[in-house]
Amino acid sequence: MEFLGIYYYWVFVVVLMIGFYAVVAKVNLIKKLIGLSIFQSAVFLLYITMSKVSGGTAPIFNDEITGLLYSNPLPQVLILTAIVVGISTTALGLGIVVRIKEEYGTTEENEIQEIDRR
Amino acid sequence: MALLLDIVSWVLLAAGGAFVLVGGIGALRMPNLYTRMHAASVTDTMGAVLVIAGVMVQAGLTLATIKLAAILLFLLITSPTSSYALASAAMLAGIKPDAGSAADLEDSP
Amino acid sequence: MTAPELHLPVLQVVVPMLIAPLIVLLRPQGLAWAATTAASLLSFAIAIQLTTGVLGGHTYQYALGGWEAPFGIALEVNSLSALLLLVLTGASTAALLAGKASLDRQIEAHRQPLFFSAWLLALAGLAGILVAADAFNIFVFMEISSLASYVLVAGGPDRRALPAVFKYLIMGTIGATFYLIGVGLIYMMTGTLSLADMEIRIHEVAEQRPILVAAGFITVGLALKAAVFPLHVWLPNAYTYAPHAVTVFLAACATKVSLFVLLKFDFVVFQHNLLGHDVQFAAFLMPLAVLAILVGSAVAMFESNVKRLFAYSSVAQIGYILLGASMVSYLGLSGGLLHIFNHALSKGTLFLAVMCLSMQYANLQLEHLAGAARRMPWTMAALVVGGLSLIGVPGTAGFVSKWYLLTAALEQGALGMFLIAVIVLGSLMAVVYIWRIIEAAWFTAPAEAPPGAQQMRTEAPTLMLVVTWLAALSNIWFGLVTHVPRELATTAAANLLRHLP
Amino acid sequence: MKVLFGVFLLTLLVITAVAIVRTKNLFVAVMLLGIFSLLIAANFFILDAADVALTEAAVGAGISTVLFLGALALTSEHERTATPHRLLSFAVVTVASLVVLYATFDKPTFGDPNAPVHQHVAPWYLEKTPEYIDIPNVVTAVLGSFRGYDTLGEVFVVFTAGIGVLFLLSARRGPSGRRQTAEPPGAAVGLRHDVIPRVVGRLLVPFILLFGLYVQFHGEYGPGGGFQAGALIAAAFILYALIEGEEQTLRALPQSALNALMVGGALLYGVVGLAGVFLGSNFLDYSVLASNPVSGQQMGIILIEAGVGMTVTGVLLSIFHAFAARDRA
Repeated sequence: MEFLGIYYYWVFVVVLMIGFYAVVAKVNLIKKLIGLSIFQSAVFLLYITMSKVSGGTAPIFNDEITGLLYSNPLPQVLILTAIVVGISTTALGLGIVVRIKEEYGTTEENEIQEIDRR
Repeated sequence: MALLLDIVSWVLLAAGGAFVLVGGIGALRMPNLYTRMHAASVTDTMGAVLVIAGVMVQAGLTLATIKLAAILLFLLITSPTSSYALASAAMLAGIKPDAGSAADLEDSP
Repeated sequence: MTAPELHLPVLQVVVPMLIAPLIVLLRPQGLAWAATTAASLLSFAIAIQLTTGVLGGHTYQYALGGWEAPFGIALEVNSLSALLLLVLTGASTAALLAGKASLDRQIEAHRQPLFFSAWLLALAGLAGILVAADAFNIFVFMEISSLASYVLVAGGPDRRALPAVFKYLIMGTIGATFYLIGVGLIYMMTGTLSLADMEIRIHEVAEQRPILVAAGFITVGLALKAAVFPLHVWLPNAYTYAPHAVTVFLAACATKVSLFVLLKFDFVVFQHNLLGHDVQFAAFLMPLAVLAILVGSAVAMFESNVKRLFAYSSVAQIGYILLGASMVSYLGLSGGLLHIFNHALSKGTLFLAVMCLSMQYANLQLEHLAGAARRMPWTMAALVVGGLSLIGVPGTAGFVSKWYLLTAALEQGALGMFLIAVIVLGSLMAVVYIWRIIEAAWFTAPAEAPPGAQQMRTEAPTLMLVVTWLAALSNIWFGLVTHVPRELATTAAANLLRHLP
Repeated sequence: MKVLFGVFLLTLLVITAVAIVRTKNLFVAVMLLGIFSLLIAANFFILDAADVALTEAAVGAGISTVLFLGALALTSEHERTATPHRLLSFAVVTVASLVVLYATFDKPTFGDPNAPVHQHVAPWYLEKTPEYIDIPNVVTAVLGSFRGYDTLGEVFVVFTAGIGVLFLLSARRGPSGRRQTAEPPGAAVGLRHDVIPRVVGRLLVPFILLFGLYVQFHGEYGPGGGFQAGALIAAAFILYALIEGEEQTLRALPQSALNALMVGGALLYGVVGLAGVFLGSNFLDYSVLASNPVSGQQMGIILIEAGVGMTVTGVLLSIFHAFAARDRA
């Protein structure tokens, strides 16, 4: 279990940084938004990992079986909210990208800067 | 009895897994889109059916089995449809079904 | 206290928030603006009521849903939040009242209901951050306010608003996500999300490393949102290309709300629990603050678009606020907080004047403004008053906060001399860039004005001008009668510094 | 066994993420992002977070993919420019990851029931939910009541995104806005001529809607709730739009109805909250809604979940239509 815990945390870090890299390094605006999605998903993983209790089960009571160990509901609630926030940001970002494409005819950041400089 | 059920279910699961594996290898190794789809369809049909059947045997006569049956029914309807849609989209995009050629998705726009 | 007053903290957030969906349905022209302004005025009234209560020595607590703090979500209004609530609701109301004509010109009629709905959501989101006492709740309202401000900025008629807002969105989301990581790490170590609870419980955590990392993430994330130098790169373009009224609103308060959260975390939550956090905080932020003042002002000196010039000046002013905070002393922090209020006044006035100018001048490059003072004398006079306050001339609001900052710097010994030099130099640079506008407006003849039109006085609409002058006069009023903001800022500073030895 | 599962899924997750960043074809990247979401949803599921897994699957793999595809149809499918400053970006990212990794060594053991996360607030929820709210799904109880204010905020985030996209896409087009590609008009009317997808799709739509409603009203007893239900119902309509075309869908559920759903859901939530104030308690206190506090809580949760479902359905479909309408014009 110890190994898995460390592995979860490291995957969180690696995925977080892959997303972060895509956001800062990529020039295509849609690719940046895709990176942003990955970046946010990694944080979801961090929270859900900490909600787990070994031998536990989903925090939904069962009338027939009592005395179960339940995992922590709070991080799950927070991440439900965060997922919604994430998709909202993505949707708005895509709306902006579509408008940029309409106005500039491109979705590459460097080309937009060039057009503006002219 | 429990042992027998366990054996049956594991045989089903293992067989299903084997089909999924074959489908996966096929999707990787086949030369072009249509042959790849042909190989991958093994995963949808035999793979999915056997795995779900194996899990159903594990679950016994419970609500879970009924849900699994519903999933199976759903899969039997949707996966051929999606294969059809994919193939027809490929046709529309102009990829010719030709077993000999290696016209790949990556090569065509 | 009477029963309705108990609900004021939540009403501060909920009133604009619940009116926002209704605005979408208001199709007839002008009605959306009227309803939004009414809602904003109501929020302003609530903020004043809350401030009165806070000045009477009261701290408002509110348990949402009746669930007490660590289990439910609590709200808290103290003097710091009251100060910022005043700034926020005041700026929104002034921008809306003055901005009608400008917004009508910049936003097509059929898009206005959606735009004003987003305005109220931004107001509600920012207010929600200011009254929140729960770390995750702050995140949720930060996102409401951010998404709404992206919409507002994207309303700008210039297409360059779009890339600007995209950058704002990317950097804002990174900032918010960093904040979320920090909160997650703290939650992992303490099991709580309530700020008051964190303050106590982090103390019991033996292993401090995740907390340290959390402090880093939260500080950097919020610094991004607050446009602290060098993370300010999203700000100039966003402010420049936003609709003029939106610039008035956001420039006065948006970044400061993030600073508010930053101060709350660093001074209350972390200061209490991490050994030597104040030293690290100062060591990390003071250089940035100094650089922000110098670089921001220097760029402003060479900027030719008036809006961009003021946007860079905002970067510098955030530096002053941060400089006060990074001295980690009672006087310094009071000065910083006071500067939040005073900068909102002066920059609000300046952007209001810019909005007036924009009614006659489509192009806000300095060289196009030649002779503007003859055409729009009232507007330019208001701009000068705002500019004097920004520079910090005695008798204006800006002077009070700079005086606090200077006296605080004197306490710092040898380093203080350097800080004083920075503050004075920053103010001198402000003189230069304000002077450039004055020079263009008063002492330059219009290049090729159409004959006859040159001497014509074509002022901005009356309502816009009246509000601009009210804002300009408040700069002088709060420069002379400093009681209320000073009281709020000093109480807030004392409250923030309660964990210092 | 579970360890093996976990390691397998996590490794796949990393591989998928790398593949997404490396591919030049944005269409492929979006498809891989859907797979990424599905993988992370599977991870959530084995970590006992059934509600989150359901949401991530519906949103990440479903709605977000649709939105990305809608945007791709309006922009371009290929990433043209190679990544500049690659080394600099790598350096920034490496420094950031070292900072995060610094925290690894002091963090509590994975799954340890004695970790601080499981000590302070969480047990209280598990203990008091039967007493105060009496519904089996603790996640719904916390979401709807104990932290109902966050959920109110969440609804307004969605609402803001909805009006934001509508606002952005109501602007007049710029110079490059006109479509250059001569796409066959068939794309706008869906797969009307494809018999098999059409028949199967029409067969499925009612069942998806039914499932959406089940998830909506079963949220107190099992995984689910307003948000997941809204995403599913929106997905059903999007499928309908794909097979029958945009106009047909807008005839079935016009934009004015979507606006009403958007506004109505948000207001329903707010009004339920204000009812608490008018009945002499705090904002969002549902226990005063009925004579018995527990049934008041349950009533409140059902109402606000309905509000969430309405707003989410309205917003997601509005955004979808806004993108699609931009494509058509």
